Amino acid sequence: METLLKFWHDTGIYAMEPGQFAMMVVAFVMLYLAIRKGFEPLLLLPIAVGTLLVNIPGAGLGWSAAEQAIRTGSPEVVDQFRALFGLAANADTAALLDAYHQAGTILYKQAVALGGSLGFDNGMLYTFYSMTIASGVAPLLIFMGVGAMTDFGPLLANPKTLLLGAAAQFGIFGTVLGAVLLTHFGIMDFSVQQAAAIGIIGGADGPTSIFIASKLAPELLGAIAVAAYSYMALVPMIQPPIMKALTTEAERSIKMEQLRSVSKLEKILFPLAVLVLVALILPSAAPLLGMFCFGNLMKESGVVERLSDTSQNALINVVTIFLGLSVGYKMSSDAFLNLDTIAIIALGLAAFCVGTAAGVLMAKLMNVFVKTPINPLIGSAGVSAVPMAARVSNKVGLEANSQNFLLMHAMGPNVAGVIGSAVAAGVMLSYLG
Amino acid sequence: METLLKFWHDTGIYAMEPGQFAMMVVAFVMLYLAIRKGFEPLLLLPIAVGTLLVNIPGAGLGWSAAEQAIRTGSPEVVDQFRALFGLAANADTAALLDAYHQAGTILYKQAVALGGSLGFDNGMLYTFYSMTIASGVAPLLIFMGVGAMTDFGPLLANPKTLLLGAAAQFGIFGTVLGAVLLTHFGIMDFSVQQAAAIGIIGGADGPTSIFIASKLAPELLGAIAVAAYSYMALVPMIQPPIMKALTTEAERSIKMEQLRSVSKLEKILFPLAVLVLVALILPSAAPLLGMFCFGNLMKESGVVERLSDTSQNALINVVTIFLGLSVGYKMSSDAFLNLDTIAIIALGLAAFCVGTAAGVLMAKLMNVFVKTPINPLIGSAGVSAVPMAARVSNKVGLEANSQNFLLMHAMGPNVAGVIGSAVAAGVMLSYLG
Amino acid sequence: METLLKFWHDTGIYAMEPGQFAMMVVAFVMLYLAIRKGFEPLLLLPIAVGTLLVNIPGAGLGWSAAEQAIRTGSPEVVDQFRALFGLAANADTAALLDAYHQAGTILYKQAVALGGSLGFDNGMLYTFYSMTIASGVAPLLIFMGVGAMTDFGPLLANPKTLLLGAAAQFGIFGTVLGAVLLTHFGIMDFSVQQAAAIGIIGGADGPTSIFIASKLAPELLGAIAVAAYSYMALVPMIQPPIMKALTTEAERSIKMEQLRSVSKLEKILFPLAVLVLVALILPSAAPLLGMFCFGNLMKESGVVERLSDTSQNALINVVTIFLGLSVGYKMSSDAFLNLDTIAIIALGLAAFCVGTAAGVLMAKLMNVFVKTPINPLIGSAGVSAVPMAARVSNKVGLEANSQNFLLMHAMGPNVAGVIGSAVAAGVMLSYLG
Amino acid sequence: MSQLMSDGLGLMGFGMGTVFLFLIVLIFATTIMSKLVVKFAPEAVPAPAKPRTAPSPGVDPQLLKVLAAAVKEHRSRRK
Amino acid sequence: MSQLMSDGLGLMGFGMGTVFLFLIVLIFATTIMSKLVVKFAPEAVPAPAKPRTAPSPGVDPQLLKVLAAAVKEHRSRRK
Amino acid sequence: MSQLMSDGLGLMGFGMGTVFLFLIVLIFATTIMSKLVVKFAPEAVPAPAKPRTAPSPGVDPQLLKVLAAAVKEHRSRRK
Ligand code: NA
Ligand code: NA
Ligand code: NA
Repeated sequence: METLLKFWHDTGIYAMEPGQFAMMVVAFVMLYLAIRKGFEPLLLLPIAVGTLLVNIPGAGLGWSAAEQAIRTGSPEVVDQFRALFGLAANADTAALLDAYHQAGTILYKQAVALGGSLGFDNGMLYTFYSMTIASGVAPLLIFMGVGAMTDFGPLLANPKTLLLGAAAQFGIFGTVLGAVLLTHFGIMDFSVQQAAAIGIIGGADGPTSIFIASKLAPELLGAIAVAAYSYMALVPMIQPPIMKALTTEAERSIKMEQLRSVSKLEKILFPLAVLVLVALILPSAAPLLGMFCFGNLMKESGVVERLSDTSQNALINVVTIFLGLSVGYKMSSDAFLNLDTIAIIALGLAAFCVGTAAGVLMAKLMNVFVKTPINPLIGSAGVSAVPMAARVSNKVGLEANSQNFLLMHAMGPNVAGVIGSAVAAGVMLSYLG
Repeated sequence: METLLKFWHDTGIYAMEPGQFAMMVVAFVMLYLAIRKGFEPLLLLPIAVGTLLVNIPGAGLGWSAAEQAIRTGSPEVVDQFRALFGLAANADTAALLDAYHQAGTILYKQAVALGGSLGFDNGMLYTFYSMTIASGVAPLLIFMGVGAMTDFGPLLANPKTLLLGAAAQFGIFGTVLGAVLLTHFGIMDFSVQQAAAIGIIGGADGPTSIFIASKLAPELLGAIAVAAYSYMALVPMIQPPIMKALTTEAERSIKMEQLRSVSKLEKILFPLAVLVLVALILPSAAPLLGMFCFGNLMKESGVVERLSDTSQNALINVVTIFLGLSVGYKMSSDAFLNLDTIAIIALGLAAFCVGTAAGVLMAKLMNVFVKTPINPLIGSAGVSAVPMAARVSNKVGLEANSQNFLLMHAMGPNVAGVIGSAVAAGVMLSYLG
Repeated sequence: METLLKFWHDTGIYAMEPGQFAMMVVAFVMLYLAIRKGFEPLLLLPIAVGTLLVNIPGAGLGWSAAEQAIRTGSPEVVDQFRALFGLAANADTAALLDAYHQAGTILYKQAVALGGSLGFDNGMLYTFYSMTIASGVAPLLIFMGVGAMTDFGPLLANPKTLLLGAAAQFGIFGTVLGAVLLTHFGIMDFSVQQAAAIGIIGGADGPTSIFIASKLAPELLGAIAVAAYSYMALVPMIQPPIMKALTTEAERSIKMEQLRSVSKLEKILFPLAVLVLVALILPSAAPLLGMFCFGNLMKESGVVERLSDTSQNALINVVTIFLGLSVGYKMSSDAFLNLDTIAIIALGLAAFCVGTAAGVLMAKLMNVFVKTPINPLIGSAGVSAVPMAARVSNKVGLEANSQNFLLMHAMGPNVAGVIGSAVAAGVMLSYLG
Repeated sequence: MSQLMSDGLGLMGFGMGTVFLFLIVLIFATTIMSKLVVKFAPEAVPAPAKPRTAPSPGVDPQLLKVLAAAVKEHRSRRK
Repeated sequence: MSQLMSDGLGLMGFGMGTVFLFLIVLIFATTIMSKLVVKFAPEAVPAPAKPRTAPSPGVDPQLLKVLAAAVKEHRSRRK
Repeated sequence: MSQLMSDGLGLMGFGMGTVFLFLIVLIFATTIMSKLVVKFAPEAVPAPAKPRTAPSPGVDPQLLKVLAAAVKEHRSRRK
């Protein structure tokens, strides 16, 4: 009978908290978006499953060895954690968990080590998170694979479109300012690190967002990752109204001349040039841009095709699976179901809008100075979200002039946006890290 | 001269113990079975090589840093271990190793950490074992890959065959009881954890067996893994006599009607339904069934084909290589060459037989209640061993009626058996973990 | 203003040291050799990028958590390291770094752990290096993949060519003696471990060189890896003059008879025979030759094709990427820009020359005793550098006799050389480890 | 009865009970799910959106691509 | 102005400044690089050496290889 | 003679000795093994069982499969 009761208490039906139930609903919404609506399924599907798994009551997939020990350990075990956190002998589980979650880095690491040395294991998702995201390795490897998939040809044919990729980063920093203002007026309570991590959503670059959030505001990582990937999927809906509002029909019809062909040597030298600039100007961007350029160099050099293939396929796929599940670890109800998430969603949308607008306006500004005019529609591609944003530019351009193919021209600012937001990320790490 | 003598003492000819030699013979037998007889070569071949490597005298591929230090360290180093284990200053290597092997989790981890901090390295197979099996990661990733290869269509077309997959788990729990009885009568000396780990062989699921054995009885892992994979390979020999003994010619000739076609949406919803049930009923099965359903969802959703491909190919292959070698780490002579192994082999065979019989009998029982009768031969497929057991059902069916193709009908209980033994594994972890 | 100044101090332009600049030049030279000259690009390209990244001033990609803490930590943090190293309270950063770099294994590990517990992270390349090279895993996995690519058929058809693979290892040990002599005469200051690590360059086997260097002389690993791969690429230039100088036109024209066909069973048994010999004679070669034979057995057994494929493709490619970048970690200016590197380059060249000569001379010696003469040109293939050296034998042979195809005959000593240098590596580990 | 025996029996009853409970609930869940799907989404299942794989305009004829892919695959294998 | 506000503004000015600085320098670097390449190495780009992939003499005709590769690929997928 | 010199010489003698010992023993082992194989299993080598890859009945003709595989491969590459 006692055993039956214990079993009943172990079941999810008995133990499920409302927050966990709500997060499961969130997970199903994400699955719907990923599978039926095609919202960045490569990431959102694993994130959704990770969210489901981490919210299974009592399974403890997201608990570290310390949390396992505090929640399920014998009184003697728990006493050791009371001692570690300097709590009174009558402190209950909630107080212990509170102390554990509030602990600074040093104390936190000691707690996890203590749990491990007492024979408790880290939960599966906690392990994945530590290995892939906390270590910073997974976003970097994805960036390497993205580099190996990127063609800088259109950018090299028209380097001044790099300016469009620069302008679109206003989305990032404008949003940082927005988050800071929300705090200033007492609406929210973000630190500048948190504001920066939220702003990077505007970079429209999933791995960069996860990388920065894991360094500056890991407590917001779940919401930031979900917002970043969702808005990247929504680019075809978010951008066109803004693009049309800021341009005239005539501007949208501007035809751009055929891009010159770019030699193999230029393509090989470009990632090296970026690397050298990183070394000279912004060392803090070295991990992200270093791996990105490495991937691109593997592709363009043409001499390590098997490495390039692997980094574009097997390796990036494996890392994506783990990265997605690991993001789920940050999708617990107390981390996700709060006002912060709503603010992040609102600010993330603002970031995309500001970035899009800044790109378009920069293109219009450039047209004041250059001889051969630029179609301002390609400015919006500067937010990156490769290649979605470039396709949007192409589509809106075709609406204005059915003979106007902007796709290749938009690929220039599109990949420039990747570099731009990696540079922005480097500034944040250097300024706040 | 001294150097020559040292070299001679370092050679395997001088240092080989009879047990190591015997284990090498065992390894060659496994290689013969894997290569010539086609016994689950994907696992048995790496296990055999791991067995060879771990038994190379003096190479220390299976030694932790602690064991390296105790066996090869300077007197000062060894003194530190004497102090750690609270042994007298004249305790010899054998006594130290004894203390090390008997140490509880905490002391054991301290010993390994001490070895590492003194500059000793973990042996290659010890490292592989820690990373893949002790961490629980490898069996879970294999389960994910298996999920991505599994088609639940036949099961969805005839859900009541899930009962057959349930009944066949009698093989697991009957064997647990058998192991307990052997101990009760003083023949063997198994703990209930060990009995459970042995029973799971009857699940006919390699990764599940390794996962459970690593949690409940790592000291038996080698024998359990070898028995599990060997019997899976022997399914075509073990099952037919039992199936024929329990059925009449008429029953074996029962023709089953064509399965209805199953829509894509049902296939997408099924793994989610399993996940929800896990969350509600049996959270302790979350790691195994979570990864399994994740793999299946990746496959059926159709939107992350590249992830699904990778988890079925590159990733599962890499993990299989390491998993197999790592099992070798548990194939030292003192762990394998004993009565336990013989009992495990006998009980494992019993488990397969009982599971097969239970599946067939359940099908006959169901025929008492349902309108359209079930061919009881598909009941035996409930032990899982996908897709071997389903093929056996098909083959025995064809012998009775050469127009009776049972393969697709047997796939239902076959995959149900995978879920069934994962549920059984979850119960064990919840009850004994 | 202060911030701007800080930014300026953070830039690479301000912070770059001459040594870092020089190493960047070295990296570009390597890139040129890899991309334009086709010098082993699979390794040299990642090594070059790793070299670039590790020398980015201030980025700290090659710093451990300890070095990060010492260089960038608050005064309280740094004080803890002063206490750890037993330094005075006024010891400056340079003194601390000195103490850190000079620290023995135990103290070094404590320092890294202290850095980690204080919340500092290991740099990306430091992490990669620890995981892949320091752990010994990466070279072993590459060796497994190489094993899965190796065909021992030609060797089995003519086993006495194993002697040529043995003779060519004189290149290794002759170079060890050379390094020792340089020290004896006060020109250099190598320890015997360093001499051994340098000598192994003559094995013409990249992964073996890296494996041994990481165990015996990690401080020289960068130079040794670069030298090893460069000379392997230079084999077509280094070997022919030596081969021609040591042979007569008549010898070079010797036609070798068609090799007998080798059965599948022989190919399966051969790696097992090597493994048994390793177990009996030289256990210290077990990791390298064990993984090599495992790879070869996977290939030849024919029953685990998917594992064999993965170890030849996805797995070896992933490992190569990380291995290359990780070697970069050892390419800091103070480790590379010194006399040691010059000596290593000179000794490495000598090693290749001696090995080539020894192989050719052994073939001539064998011709004194055997009935059917051997073309001495295949002796040079004994240095391994598969399959480059065998192609060189073929090419030089064709120059002497345009109907004389030596390629298959040279593949025997070629793969024998792989075994030979792995045996040599095992001896070094047993003698010096 | 020894503790071990009662543990073993308990595990058996408990285990088979849970296995049957789980799979029987799953039968009902699956059956209901299938009925709902057949009723409300009768193989409507629209080919799910594949944003990343939309073919870019103006690609070469199929066979050419097939052969090219095979050649490329072949080459990468040979390395 | 609060510390947070000044931090936010500082980050903005600083960040956009660096982004523009970096990308403008990159424009110049790229332009100069391209001009030098066009001038001194006008699509000379010799097919880079591929030491590991040099075809061994006497290989079968192309189509046979293509089909063989596809067959092999196909088989390995089926496992 | 310094310790270093004697270490170096020792390593040389020892190393070359072991290399030759190992490879000479391997020559004998290989030769014997080959003779035994030729005598007792003269290319009998039955195609080893492949339990997992047994073709399921009723598959399509080969060429169709080849092309299908290549197409699929091609598509997965394009993503
Ligand atoms: Na961007
Ligand atoms: Na089962
Ligand atoms: Na060699």
